[in-house]
Amino acid sequence: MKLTAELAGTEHALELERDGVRVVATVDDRRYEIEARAIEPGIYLLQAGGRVYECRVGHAQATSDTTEVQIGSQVFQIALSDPKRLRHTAAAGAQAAGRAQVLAAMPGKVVRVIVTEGAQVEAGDALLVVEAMKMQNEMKSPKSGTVVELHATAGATVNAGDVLVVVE
Amino acid sequence: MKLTAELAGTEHALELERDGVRVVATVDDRRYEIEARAIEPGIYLLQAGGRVYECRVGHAQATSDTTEVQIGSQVFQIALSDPKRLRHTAAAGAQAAGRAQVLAAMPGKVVRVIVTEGAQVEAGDALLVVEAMKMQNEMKSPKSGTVVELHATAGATVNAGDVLVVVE
Amino acid sequence: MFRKILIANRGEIAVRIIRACRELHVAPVAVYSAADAAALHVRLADEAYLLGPAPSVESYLRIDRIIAAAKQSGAEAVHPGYGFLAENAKFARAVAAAGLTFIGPPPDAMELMGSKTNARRAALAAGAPVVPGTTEPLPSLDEARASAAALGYPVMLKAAAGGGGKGMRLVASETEIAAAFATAQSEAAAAFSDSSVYLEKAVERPRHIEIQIFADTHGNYVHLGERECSIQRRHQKVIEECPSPIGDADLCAQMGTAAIRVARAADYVGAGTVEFLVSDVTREFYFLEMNTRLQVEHPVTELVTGIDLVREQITVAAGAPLSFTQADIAWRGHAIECRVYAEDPDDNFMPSPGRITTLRLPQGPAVRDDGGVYAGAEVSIYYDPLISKLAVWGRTRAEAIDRLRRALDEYTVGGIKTTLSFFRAIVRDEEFIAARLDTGFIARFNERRAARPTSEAIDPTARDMAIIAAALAQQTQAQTTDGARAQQQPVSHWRTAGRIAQQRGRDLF
Amino acid sequence: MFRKILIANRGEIAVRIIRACRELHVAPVAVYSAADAAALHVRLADEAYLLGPAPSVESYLRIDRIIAAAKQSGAEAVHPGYGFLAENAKFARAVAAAGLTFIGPPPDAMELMGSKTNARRAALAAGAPVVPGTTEPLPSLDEARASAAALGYPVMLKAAAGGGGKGMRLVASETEIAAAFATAQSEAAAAFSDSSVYLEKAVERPRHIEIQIFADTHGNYVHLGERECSIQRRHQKVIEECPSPIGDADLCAQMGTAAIRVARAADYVGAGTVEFLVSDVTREFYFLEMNTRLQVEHPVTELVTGIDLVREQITVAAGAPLSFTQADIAWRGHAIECRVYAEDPDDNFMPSPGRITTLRLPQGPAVRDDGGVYAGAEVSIYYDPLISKLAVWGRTRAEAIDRLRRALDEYTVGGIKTTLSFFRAIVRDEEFIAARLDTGFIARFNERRAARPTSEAIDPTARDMAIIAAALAQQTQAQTTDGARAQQQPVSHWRTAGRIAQQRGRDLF
Repeated sequence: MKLTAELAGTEHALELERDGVRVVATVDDRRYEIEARAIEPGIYLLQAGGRVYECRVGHAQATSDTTEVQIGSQVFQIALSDPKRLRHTAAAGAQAAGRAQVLAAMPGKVVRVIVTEGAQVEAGDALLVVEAMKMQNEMKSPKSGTVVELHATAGATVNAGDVLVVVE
Repeated sequence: MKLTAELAGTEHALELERDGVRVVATVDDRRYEIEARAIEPGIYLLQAGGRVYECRVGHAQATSDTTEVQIGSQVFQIALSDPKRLRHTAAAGAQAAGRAQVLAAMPGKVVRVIVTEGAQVEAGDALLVVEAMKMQNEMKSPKSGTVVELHATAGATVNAGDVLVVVE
Repeated sequence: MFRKILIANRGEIAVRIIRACRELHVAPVAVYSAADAAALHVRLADEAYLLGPAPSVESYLRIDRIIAAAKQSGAEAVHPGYGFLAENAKFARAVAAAGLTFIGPPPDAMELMGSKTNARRAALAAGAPVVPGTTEPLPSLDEARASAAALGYPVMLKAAAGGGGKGMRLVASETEIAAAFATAQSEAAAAFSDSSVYLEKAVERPRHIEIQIFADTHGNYVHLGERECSIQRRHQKVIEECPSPIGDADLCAQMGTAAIRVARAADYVGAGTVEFLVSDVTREFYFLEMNTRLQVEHPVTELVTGIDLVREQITVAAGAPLSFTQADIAWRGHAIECRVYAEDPDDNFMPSPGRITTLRLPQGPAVRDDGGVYAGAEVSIYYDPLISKLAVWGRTRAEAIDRLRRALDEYTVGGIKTTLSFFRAIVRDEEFIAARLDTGFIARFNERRAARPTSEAIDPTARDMAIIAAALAQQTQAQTTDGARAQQQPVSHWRTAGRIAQQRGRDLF
Repeated sequence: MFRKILIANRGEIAVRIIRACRELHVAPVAVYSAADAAALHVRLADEAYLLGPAPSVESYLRIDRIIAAAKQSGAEAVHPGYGFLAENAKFARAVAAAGLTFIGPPPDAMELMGSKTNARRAALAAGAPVVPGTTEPLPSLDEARASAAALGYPVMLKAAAGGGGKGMRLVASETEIAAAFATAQSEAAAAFSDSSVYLEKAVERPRHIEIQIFADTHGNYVHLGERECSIQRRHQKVIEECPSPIGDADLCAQMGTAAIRVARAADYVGAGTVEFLVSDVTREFYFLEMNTRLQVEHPVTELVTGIDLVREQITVAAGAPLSFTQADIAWRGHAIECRVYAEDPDDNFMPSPGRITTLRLPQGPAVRDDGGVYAGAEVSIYYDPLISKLAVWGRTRAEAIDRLRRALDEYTVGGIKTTLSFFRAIVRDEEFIAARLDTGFIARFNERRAARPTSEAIDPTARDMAIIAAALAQQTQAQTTDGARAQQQPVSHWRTAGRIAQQRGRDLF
């Protein structure tokens, strides 16, 4: 199995073979002979050369496609992709060509819409306020430009990933 | 569904119907309307008339066919059977007609055999010693009689449920 | 003593109160919203009554339904926890009118302290210094602008009716006041059903230090020492300590005396907290507000004094005298609490609702976790994202930090983001270890983190192992189309229950 | 300080030591047998080395392999825990010969106290009273018979080399001595590789009370008070308390002084325990033995004194002076520990090995669990069945019992039998609550339980709900032939890992 892992902005090539608890893996040019056990749901115990790595593997949040791995105090955010397949295209249209989408990061309720369609905004300007878990969060414009789309109305419920505003 | 539940030597008739979280059950002549949820593996949350019963359902030990249910500080050992099917025959031959089997209750090692085949024993006499988990346990005769079968030798490994001695 | 108590709350504080009830041989009665039918506080109670749909205005804030449930269950008293109706005098009066005991202070004391402007006046009258500012709700933006100009920026906007950082905004200059005023009013309205806000002068390098007080119905007043609560984000505490590492026994004794004076002035009964702002520069202290309830951070006081504050709340409400005098109280060692929130510390502490897929709690010496969730539980969008309080104790602050670091590394919450990773960085931070604390701590901490090269702390072999573990997990998934889960464990009949439920959809169970 | 320590043990005590290492910034190195490849102590360590097959003589008792692992890892010290090689002077010497520090007393002190007969002589010489009996191993059954007749029945047979109740037998009359002598010798040989046993007169209504002592390499000797350990089955402790509810401060002070005298006589260094037998009738006390190691029941002393005994063992071994003086030690409140064994208390405490299917640990105020297992872990037949120590603290013994009752009801271990149900009955027992304790407690407790009608305590509705829950669980199972397990949880890719592993058989993972 060959994979590419992206982590903190750097890509790592991964090759991996396994036979029972024995795993042979090469990350970039580093070769590891490992004993790997799935000991609890989401918990992989890896041992290599006497060292123990108890890897607690979980999802990152719903809006993200990375895997989160915790080893002791260290947390790694890893995005895996198969180099044989086409690379993921960037999320459709987002951030492309001077357009910036403001997405709901979690389910919540729009309590106030500050801008109107067609308004000129500066980067950092408050666009709208979304309440979730009893906290009101100001959503700010990621860039300066014009509000070309506005899909939020006060009182509306939004889901994670909904496009709320597009600034161009 | 109709079942018979044996608990502390008493049999209880059980009738049970469910529809989603709603369960209607009759135990003997007591009728319950219940909300039941499987909230964690082995944990059933039952609510009836305001009362909450967090039932922690587990196996009893390997050598037993009862289900163990813990509610707070109370533990119930329950053997369920389907009255439409033939009743379980008593474990083959055990305790029947003046014969008594001595079974290994857990995996272990025979460290000493005290009796020989054909020996006369009193109820409570030590028959053999089995070691498990670093403790030596004397297995005693459940009745007075003659040792008619002896399947244990010193040093042998035994599994839970193995017949070690038969006294008649 | 009561035989049965209804707990008008949810989450970790409801669980905490259930534990105190159990220890007192009192039957705990839970209430819950539709979103909480399988919540931990329901599981652990003897009885549980559905209040209504998920939104708290339709459930946990429904005074009528809560009292109906109490009457139906035969409970003799109601514990409000904190948040929701805990500081609502109307609720306390309704409970009393129904012939039940409210486990909390008298409604008059709640009302006096519930309005921050009245509380400021009462504190001044009792001889406790207050931060300069208005004592009146601001009727309009214009008046807010005028008051702020008179005090001089920076100023602090605060909700008159509430606490917990909700409706609170620091305003650095006049350009910010319009937006801040609107947001503070709106948050105050949402959180406390009262949009009134007022203004105070911001204090220089402020530390937030509070005094735990306790009073009984026999006229006894004691204080249980201070708590340092300066580490805050969005004006909400995230780490609390007892005692304060400010290490100024005189100052803390003065605050203790002032706190008791304020409590006496309010004819207070039960557990309460008097919050002070202390300037780390001048060592002057100012009365901020009195919280007429148990605090989230009560465990650190419990760990250092050995006194169970919730148990004491219940026995005092039942009419017993305090089980200790001021002279009995001894402070031993140092305790630190971390509030484990379902929030993403790497994304400005945005709430992170969702299902908790794995949960491993730290165990062992001098570690205490007061949680309200379990593996499989859903953290919903409807309520405060606090899922647990992790508290540790040590003979010294250094020992407590050692223990906290160890406990945080053991702690795992899978499926949602939490503030645990943030705390893991804090306990390794030199400024935290040196106890250079004030309410600007987190802002400075974030700057320090941003300035440090990210590669510095990374163990490259651990990173490679993490990549391999992620690949093993993904590979395994790619080979199955079935989402069922299993373990090393052998087949056992009762483990399959949930699987069937899942296949049929959640309505079965 | 050490940078790396190898822990020559397994299970809950290895985990306890790993936690102390973490708190001291020391890297913990585990060793394990083939049966323990996925054990908790391996998971939590930085490094782990396989010693050999499951039987302890081929793994945890292999001095050569343990020292090789220590050298390979670069560890500077070895902590033996308790059991296995903890009281083996040969091991301590081999560790020192390899240039490593043994975290424990000097081998000479271990040797002196390791032989009970030598220890009795040393205690007598130091002025501590001993129980009348032989001080020599009994070479034959005939000599045992003669000695017993001379002392007068009942007498106690004990292993010369060991503790923990192994090789110990009460002999009520001459008809029992032959079988008891053979069993005691055989158990002693299996447990300690030394079949020597000796005889003592049995003391009237004996209480087992022990003194925790500590000494450093600078000549400082302190005692940390007593522990009551009278509640025993098969001469092995199951519940321990600190302080002793005997409530005789003079007596305990005398034992403290005697314990320090014994420790000084042995030139002791580190943590040790001097065990006394106290007649509840005459209040006379007798030196029993000195355990030259940490005790299973150390948490109760830690809870009451606030001192971390394992941390102190490590710093003292590194050459630091004790971090406290005798005058610094303050005892606060009351602590109780329950040993959670994988045993069936309804079947004469027969071991109950197997896989732990569910594990829910109690949390909240003043509850501490020191465990060595997790949900999915296998309790094997090869080792001691102790899976965890549950300890609680309260201001008073009554408060501690309240808390223990609550914690025990929260605690769930599924898949195996444990002593938890036994403890749940004990904390509700009037004699226990009244603290009428001696080593005959469990026998009398069992008689009280047997005499009570079983129906007495049963809530019939709870019983019916238990039947319904059992039926729901069984019904669900009957509708599937697949043993996979699931939860309410949505499908998530990493949860499927174990399932695949299971489908392919355990050799995959």
